[in-house]
Amino acid sequence: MEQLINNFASPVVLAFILGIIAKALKSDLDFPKPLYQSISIYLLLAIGLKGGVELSKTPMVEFAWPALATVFFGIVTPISAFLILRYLGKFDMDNSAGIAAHYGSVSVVTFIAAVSYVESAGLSSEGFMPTLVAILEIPGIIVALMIPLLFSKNKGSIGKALHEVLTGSSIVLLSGGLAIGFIAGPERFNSIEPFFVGGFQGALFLFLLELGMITASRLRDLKKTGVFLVAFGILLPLLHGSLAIIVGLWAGLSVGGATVFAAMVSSGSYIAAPAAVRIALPSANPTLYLTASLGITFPFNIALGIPIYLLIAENIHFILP
Amino acid sequence: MEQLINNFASPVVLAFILGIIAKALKSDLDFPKPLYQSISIYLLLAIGLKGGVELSKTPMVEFAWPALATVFFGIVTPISAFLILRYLGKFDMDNSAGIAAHYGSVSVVTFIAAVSYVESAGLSSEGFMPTLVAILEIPGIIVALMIPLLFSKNKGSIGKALHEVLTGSSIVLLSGGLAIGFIAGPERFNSIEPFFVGGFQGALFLFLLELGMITASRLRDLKKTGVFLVAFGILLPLLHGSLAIIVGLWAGLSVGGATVFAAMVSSGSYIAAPAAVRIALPSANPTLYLTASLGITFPFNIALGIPIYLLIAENIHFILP
Amino acid sequence: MEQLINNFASPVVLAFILGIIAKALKSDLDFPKPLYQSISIYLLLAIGLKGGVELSKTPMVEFAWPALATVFFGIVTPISAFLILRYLGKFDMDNSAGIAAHYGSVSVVTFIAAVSYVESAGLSSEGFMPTLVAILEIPGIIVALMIPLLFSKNKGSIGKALHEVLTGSSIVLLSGGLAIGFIAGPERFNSIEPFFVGGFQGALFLFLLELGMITASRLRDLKKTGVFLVAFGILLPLLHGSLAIIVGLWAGLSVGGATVFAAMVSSGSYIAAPAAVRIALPSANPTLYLTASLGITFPFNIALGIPIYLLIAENIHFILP
Amino acid sequence: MSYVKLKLVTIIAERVLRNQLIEELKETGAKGFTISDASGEGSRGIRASEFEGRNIRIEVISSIDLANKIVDLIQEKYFLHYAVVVYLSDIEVVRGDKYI
Amino acid sequence: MSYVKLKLVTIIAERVLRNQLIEELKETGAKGFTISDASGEGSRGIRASEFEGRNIRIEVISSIDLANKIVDLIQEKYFLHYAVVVYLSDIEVVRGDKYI
Amino acid sequence: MSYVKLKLVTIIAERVLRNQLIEELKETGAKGFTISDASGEGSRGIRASEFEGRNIRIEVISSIDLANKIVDLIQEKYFLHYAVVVYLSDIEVVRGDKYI
Ligand SMILES: Nc1ncnc2c1ncn2[C@@H]1O[C@H](COP(=O)(O)O)[C@@H](O)[C@H]1O
Ligand SMILES: Nc1ncnc2c1ncn2[C@@H]1O[C@H](COP(=O)(O)O)[C@@H](O)[C@H]1O
Ligand SMILES: Nc1ncnc2c1ncn2[C@@H]1O[C@H](COP(=O)(O)O)[C@@H](O)[C@H]1O
Ligand code: NA
Ligand code: NA
Ligand code: NA
Repeated sequence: MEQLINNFASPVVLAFILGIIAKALKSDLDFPKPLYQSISIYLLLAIGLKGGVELSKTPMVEFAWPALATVFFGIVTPISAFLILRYLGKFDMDNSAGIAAHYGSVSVVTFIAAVSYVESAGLSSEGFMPTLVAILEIPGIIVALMIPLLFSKNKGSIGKALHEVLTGSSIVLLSGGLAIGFIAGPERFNSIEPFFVGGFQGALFLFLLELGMITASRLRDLKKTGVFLVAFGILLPLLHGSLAIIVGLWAGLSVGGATVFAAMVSSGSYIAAPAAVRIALPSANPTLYLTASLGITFPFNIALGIPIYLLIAENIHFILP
Repeated sequence: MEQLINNFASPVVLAFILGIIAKALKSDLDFPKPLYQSISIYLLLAIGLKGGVELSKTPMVEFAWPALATVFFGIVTPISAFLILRYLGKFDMDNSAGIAAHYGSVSVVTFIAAVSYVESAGLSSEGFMPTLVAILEIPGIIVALMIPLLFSKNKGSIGKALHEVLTGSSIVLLSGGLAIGFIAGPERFNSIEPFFVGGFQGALFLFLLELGMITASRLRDLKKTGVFLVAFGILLPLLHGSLAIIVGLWAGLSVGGATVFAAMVSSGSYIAAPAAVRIALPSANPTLYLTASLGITFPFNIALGIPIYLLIAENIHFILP
Repeated sequence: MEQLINNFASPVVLAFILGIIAKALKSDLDFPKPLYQSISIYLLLAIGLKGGVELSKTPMVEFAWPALATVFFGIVTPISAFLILRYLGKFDMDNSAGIAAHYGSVSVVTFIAAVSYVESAGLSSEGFMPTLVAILEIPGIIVALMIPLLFSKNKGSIGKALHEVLTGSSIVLLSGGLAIGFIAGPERFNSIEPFFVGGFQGALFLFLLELGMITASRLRDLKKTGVFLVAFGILLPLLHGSLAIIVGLWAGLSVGGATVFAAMVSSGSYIAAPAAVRIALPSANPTLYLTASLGITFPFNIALGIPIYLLIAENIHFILP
Repeated sequence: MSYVKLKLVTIIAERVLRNQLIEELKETGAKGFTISDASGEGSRGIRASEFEGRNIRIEVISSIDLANKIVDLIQEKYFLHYAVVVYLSDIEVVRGDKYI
Repeated sequence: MSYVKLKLVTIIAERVLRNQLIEELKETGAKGFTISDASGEGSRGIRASEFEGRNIRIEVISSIDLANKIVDLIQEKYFLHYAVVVYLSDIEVVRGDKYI
Repeated sequence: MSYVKLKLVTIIAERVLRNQLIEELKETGAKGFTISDASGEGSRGIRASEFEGRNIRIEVISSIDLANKIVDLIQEKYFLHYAVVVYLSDIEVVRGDKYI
């Protein structure tokens, strides 16, 4: 409980709330688009670079099981999301697949927030976690886009959508940063450290302020999307997150690492996936998939999900063999 | 005198002068608009956050009198400015009210420059000063816009203008930052401190470079606006500033605080007010109000006014009971 | 050899390579234009400011010979480039002059990379080096643009081109920064130091990532430009660089300083010169001059040239009287 | 394919009018609009909102009737005090009922 | 100077279609195009790419024939599911063969 | 309301020509202009100023006479060596004397 309140009083969560309030007041506050893009580039590179530097210090064996677990969730989560949406939620084929694609992929900001939260709780997560993000970004989208390819007639350009995801800027920046950090190593990284490490939390603060403003417009669409999707957007991450903690601890992750892993797996992409789905599944309704991943799951994870995952990880930790 | 020269050799004042020179040479130097907006957002948040953190450590009683003094000046300064312009300057109703609205509000950069100047002189100002800026931003514009509402026929949309001021981005960022800093407190603020404190003076440097370029085009309009407005733009801040020092010290502010208070009260807004006045008083001439507040009073305060206020505050300090 | 590998593993060189790879993969990674411009402004100011602060500590006599050497190379390098292109390369008058103008001027990023490289090698360069960049930026373009003025009929607006170069933003920011750093001095510079020094290498990292992406499109034009230009783009900097080292050491520069001087002199401008040449020599083909200076010489210098210049400087150092 | 002839109304105005103009266009009956940034010079000089980018360009695809109404609105309410120009051109669209 | 009468095709579409539209315009025979940023409102609401800027405007100077083909393309492939409008206007150019 | 028929001259040119074109338009007699950013492709490839944004679009509301003069200017001075296109369209304005 205290941890929860603590999380709500953290600057980045408060920034997110300020963004929502600003839009609710119809303030003309507006982030210039290039600032939003620049911070995106910065955060992805910074996460990649730090991860790469850490990776250069990690024995590769420790990394194999978590990587496998990531691929596993990349394949399983979009399928479970699809089945729930299609058969419990009665959504049509394209909308089910469209929403599912988002939950197969990953929200980088949720990942970052989890890393920060874990650190602020005095724990830490494995240095190779950003590598897992890069691994997780893609398979979920592919799997989910395959489903309508097999069943639906309403096909858009899946090939184009995949190329877009694979060479998308988030993958390039994240894995590019990883590679550079890995090659350069800790010593050469020193020169750019003040920029990429010192400024990180502040940049994240600005980013969440902007995300709060964007989320606000999604919140307005909540009534259009119905109560099922709201429940789905909260319960699915809890389900996926809990599974991720168990599998993550099994795969050898620390408590902090398992918490971050849960945040990754349970989160829904809100950048790569929407663009890919819009191209590949034109008839899927953007209001549904954006509201679910950005309007419900994202704020839930930031404010409540991550502390809950840590709580679960801390307790399950003792039970597991 | 030495203090004056000192101020002229400070990087931020030199940046402002470089901006003016660049435009005088017709250089194609141009700040991308999004950079200007981003630095604005950053400075307002940073000031708010730092103020909020300080506020969380301040006993509230110390804050009451200065807050009252701020409201007092928010009401009095636009009226005195209006009367001088209308009856001494013979400006028409709308132009008098339009210019007066600017002097009722506040220039955040003048405020920031004053805080930095006071610090560089080895003094400090109260932590709650940014709260006073947020309080001062609004009443002056409202009061000044009321005047023509009562007398003039040439009314624009005052309602819209007020909504624009109240939910304007500077108010939202400044008070949002204050609230976040206050809630988060000193410890949680640590994580974002390198970004918002370490980079502050450098960002201010860039901002004043850009403001110098903008001011340069206002300086070119000086001959159009006449000698009265030039005298007005220098003497009014001296008048308001001196009063603010006396009242500020009375209200319990330190010498540094009173200096900053004088800078705030005497300054003229150049962002919120122009937009509001343009909407509410369409027939007021923007050349007049922008030249006065941005072309005359702003550089005067930055280069000479602030050191003078400190001088006055240091001397008056001994006289007051 | 080890130094070379070292240079290839430095974060900024890796960032440049990442940029090239991103474009080769047809990634949609794209830097917002305002970010590119903002980093440009920042790097030029930072270099100027640091140089100015150093200059304020340097006895002026040390500076005279290197300054003279700079003017010398500003005049000689465009002429030698022109003669080689015209008589060995058989380019026409306008294309020869157009390309030559680029090699008379200077690439600020090459300069910065050289300064960083020299530092990472445990040496240092003279504090007044940025002053030399400002001096070198102009004469080469002027001299090269004079050539077709004398011989060709296809004249554009040389006057306009010169005004553009002289009041161009890079000159204004670089010399403005120098002046401010010089006037403010080391103590007053402290306040803006975290911003302009701490963040420098990180900003350079981002800038080289973007330059990599821009270079990638120039690399695609390599086949259009022919093998002569490729050889020219590598051998000319080696020639000019070697001369610059000898003259630089003669003029009293340290080994580090001579290396940086060689990088400056041998580099080709890719911002000021292209715009000036496009206006002054409309019939010169931009594909040729941009590919040469940005597609060949720039990556050559960044990856190989600078380490080679240091090697030469270290060895020649002992031979010279 | 059958084209319908409609009007394109183009308004170029100082940025400070942005929200107000959009609101009034909707009230006047516009079914949609496109807006983009611009700058420029004309008979009026200084803008109050120069910091934030100079002009905006608003385009509305509309019937002749609505086009006339919009021109009237701009003319009566804005021409005197604000930097603004408005002009009409002829365009052809398919599915013309979308815009009316 | 002799002017040639051509058509200007203007497409306003949600940003996510950018690369795809450019490719298809070239395939359809466009000799060139001009593209710029815009935003706007119409009958369709939310965009998937809202983060990255809302709409794009693509203009193509073309013969009547090509113009018709482009309108057909947009109409058949994009009208149903995407936020997109397209309209034609008459223009005059010199050196008309550049565009055909 | 009485409309006056005028011409809209649209120039799309590589960015490096910006200041020069504005100056020459004023000299030729333009009473105003609107300028915005754009990019695009045509028959010419690489630009010298690619870093700083690719093309600009300049629009001038003008009489037929002035429109012809502007087209002549572009044609004679810029077509050969620069990436630039220019076209005219018909527009209607109120208060037409503002532009002449
Ligand atoms: N003759 C013209 N051609 C094109 N645009 C114009 C013209 N006159 C004015 N404008 C545009 O309309 C805006 C307002 O014009 P004005 O009200 O004349 O100051 C200017 O900033 C230009 O962007
Ligand atoms: N009546 C209109 N006038 C001008 N632009 C329009 C109009 N209707 C739609 N648009 C533009 O076309 C885009 C897509 O429209 P729609 O498909 O109707 O949502 C909108 O975002 C606007 O930019
Ligand atoms: N057919 C066309 N339709 C629309 N815009 C064009 C066309 N051709 C050229 N342009 C624009 O004009 C610029 C210069 O064209 P060009 O001189 O053909 O390279 C291009 O970058 C495009 O923005
Ligand atoms: Na996921
Ligand atoms: Na004031
Ligand atoms: Na050179």
